[in-house]
Amino acid sequence: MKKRYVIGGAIVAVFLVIGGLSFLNSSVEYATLSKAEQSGKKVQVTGKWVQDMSTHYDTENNTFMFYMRDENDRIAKVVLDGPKPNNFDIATSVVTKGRYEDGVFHASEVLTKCPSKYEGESASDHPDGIKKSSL
Amino acid sequence: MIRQAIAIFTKDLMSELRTRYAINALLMFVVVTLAVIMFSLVGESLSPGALTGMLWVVMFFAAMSGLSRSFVAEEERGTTMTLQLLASPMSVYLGKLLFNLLLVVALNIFIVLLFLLVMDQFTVAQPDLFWTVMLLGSVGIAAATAIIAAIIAKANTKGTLFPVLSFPVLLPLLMAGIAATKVAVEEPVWDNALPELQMLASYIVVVVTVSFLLFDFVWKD
Amino acid sequence: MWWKILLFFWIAVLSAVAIVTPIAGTLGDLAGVAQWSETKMIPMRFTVTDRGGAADDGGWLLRGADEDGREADFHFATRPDGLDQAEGYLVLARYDTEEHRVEVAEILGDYPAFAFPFIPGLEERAKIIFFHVPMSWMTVVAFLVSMWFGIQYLRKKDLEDDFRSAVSAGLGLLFCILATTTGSLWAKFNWGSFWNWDPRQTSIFVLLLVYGAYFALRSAIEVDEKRASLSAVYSIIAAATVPFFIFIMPRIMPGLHPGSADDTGSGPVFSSGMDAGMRVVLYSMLLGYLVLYAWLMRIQMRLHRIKLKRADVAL
Amino acid sequence: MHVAAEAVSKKFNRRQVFADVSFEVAPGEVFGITGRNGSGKSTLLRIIGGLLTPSGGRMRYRHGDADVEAEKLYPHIGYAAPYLVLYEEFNAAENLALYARIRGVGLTAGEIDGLLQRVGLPTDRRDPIRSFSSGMKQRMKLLFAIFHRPPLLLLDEPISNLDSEGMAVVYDLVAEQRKRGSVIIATNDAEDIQQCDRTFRVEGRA
Repeated sequence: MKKRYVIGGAIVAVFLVIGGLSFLNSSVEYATLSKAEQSGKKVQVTGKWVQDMSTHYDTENNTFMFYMRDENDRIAKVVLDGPKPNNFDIATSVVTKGRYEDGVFHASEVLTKCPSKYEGESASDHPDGIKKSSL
Repeated sequence: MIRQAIAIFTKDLMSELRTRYAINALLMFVVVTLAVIMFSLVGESLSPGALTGMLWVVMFFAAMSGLSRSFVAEEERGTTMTLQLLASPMSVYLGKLLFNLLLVVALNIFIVLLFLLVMDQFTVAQPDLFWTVMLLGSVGIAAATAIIAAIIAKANTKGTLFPVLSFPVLLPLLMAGIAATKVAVEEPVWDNALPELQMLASYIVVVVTVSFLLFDFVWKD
Repeated sequence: MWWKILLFFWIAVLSAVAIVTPIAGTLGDLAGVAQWSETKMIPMRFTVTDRGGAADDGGWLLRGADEDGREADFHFATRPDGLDQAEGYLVLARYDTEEHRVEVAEILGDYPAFAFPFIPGLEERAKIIFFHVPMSWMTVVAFLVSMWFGIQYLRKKDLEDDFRSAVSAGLGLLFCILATTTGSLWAKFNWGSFWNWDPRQTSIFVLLLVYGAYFALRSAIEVDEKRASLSAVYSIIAAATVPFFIFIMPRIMPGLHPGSADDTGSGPVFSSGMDAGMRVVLYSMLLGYLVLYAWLMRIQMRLHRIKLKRADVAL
Repeated sequence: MHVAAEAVSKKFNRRQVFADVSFEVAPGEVFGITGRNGSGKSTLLRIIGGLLTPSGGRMRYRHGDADVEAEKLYPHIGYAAPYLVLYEEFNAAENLALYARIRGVGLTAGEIDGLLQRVGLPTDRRDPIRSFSSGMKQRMKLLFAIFHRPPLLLLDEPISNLDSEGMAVVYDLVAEQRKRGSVIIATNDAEDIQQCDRTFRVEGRA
């Protein structure tokens, strides 16, 4: 009787872990825009938001549109299923997860990379007005 | 235990074939729901992704309207005690699970075929993946609803309580199922759905195991 | 008795500290903000190193240093009050990249000894974590305690355990509603809408549904013993399936919530990078809420026993 | 089958149904449980049959030389009661075949006919139980209780709804069961009590 619960509990624990691992394995491979276009697979593309080109938030469909430039300087229109990501304005680079289709990169996720720690930067990186005190 | 379970399963099946309590109502339910969806979509063009969501909505509500019968019928007719005297709780659970499984698989095949037939915009890129997901999803729905049907059979407001209790438990399954179906419908690559399939499979194992452990407490007064 | 008073003070003082303590950035933050917005102003604190003099435009220019030991010129529109005695200021300012100096818009006060760090994207709104996070944690703790007593009931068939389970679930529901409300208020100001199905919002929504279903089930069964075992079974099933939800969510929706797996910008809540002061306040608050939860449990259990006694007299 | 109740008590909604019930029933014995209406006779019988768990105390069973655990009790029990409901959409023979399949007892069509004749039910397979009279249903329930030759037969008001011929059938079955094992009858009927070797009176709370 007792044994039954121990074995059952163990099975539940193991399969919860397996279920959890599926989430860890779900990280998709990195690619460039050209590669994404060729494969049609769901990939991650690292790049930068092109600030001079327009952005648009479609409230009806809850999609956010912007342009990104990948490592090879190729520019693509990105449509994200969801609102404008957190800290999008201050992001130094973005990672988009999705598929390239009909000339548009359909992203299910956009991750933003932000300069979160200013303290770590050396004084020389700072604008001219700010100097490390000699004291 | 297996022999008992199969005997109980056959009993339910024979009883269902004789009374046609669930089947007729369920088939009509599916037809009506699909008709409502079609009427509301006249002239609209929806992406296969959005239609996938609708397909799952139909499957969920069909399950909610029919799958509680297996246990509720015993309780309402007063035959629970008879069954308690005849078989072990394990076999009862297994028998009912098998019956729910048959019902939900048959039902979902019917829904999907009808859906493919009437929704022209709904095309499937990977039929093999699509049917795998449908099968896993059906097994998951059957597993989760079997134990919840056993619980609500003992309560007063059976009909309304069933979806209330089922929804939070079924939600992870629905989300994984929808995500995997979208892959099957839109993307040509099997591997993209692997994590969801893995999750669906482990969900089923966890729910069935937990149900086996807990069914005693539900079944016996 | 004394510990209840202490608890009141503990939570009240911590809440006051959390609200009153200013958010103050450094010169680094100011420069960082300047990189993406030239007009945005943030609060910052500095100590005066050189009291300076009148500027060409009629304002006042002085030199100050932030807590990291960096120095910059600070430009005030007029000569700041109490400059002769002041050791430092808390100001609302922006970094002027053309003049290479800090433009002070408003003096908020003297140099505060204790301040929370400026977190880009969160700013003053970061303070929600002192309330929202303990509430969310208590929701989970209460749910686990409820499930634990459910299991105890199934093992020992003691109705007392069932009542503990129900009370804990009730408190969990209360905390869950509070956490949802505070979180959604915060979301309105941080993300622009009260609700946008962020994974965390969705998961707390599911927890609400689970609690709702739990109580719906309880109210639909008349026999105590039956109610006890069925609700215990339901809470265990829910606890076994909710984790899947946490696995699947991030795959389907991107996380906006601070601390999400993919959040790199504004999520220093429990990372090692969290400010020591914030951490102390947060952990103390968590402790306070935990004791509050335990106290509420005790009150409810006493109430239950009194009711039982009265029912026995009536029988 | 040897049955022992050790200080068994039952509560519903914290309301005591009965408390501190102890007795023993030896194989070959016919044991009667009596008591006023609402004193908990049926509740006690359900506890003996393993359908309810007692709130306090415990039940013990011995079959041959081995103790029988509560979970493995159900194959050893035959139970007939007014509140028992059979699968009414099936006819009598189908019901018997179904029980036999679930219990893993092989029953041929001939044996089924024999059983039906034994309790005076028609052997044609026309009508579902739904259309039976209450007396016929009661006879069917008796069959449900005894067809697998259980070592312990539990009867709750066995002669309710029965005519004198039916009563004879019941007492015949009880006499036969006495050779195979033990019988416990919950009843207030004088004729039933006559069949019992010993009786036990349940004193429910006032």
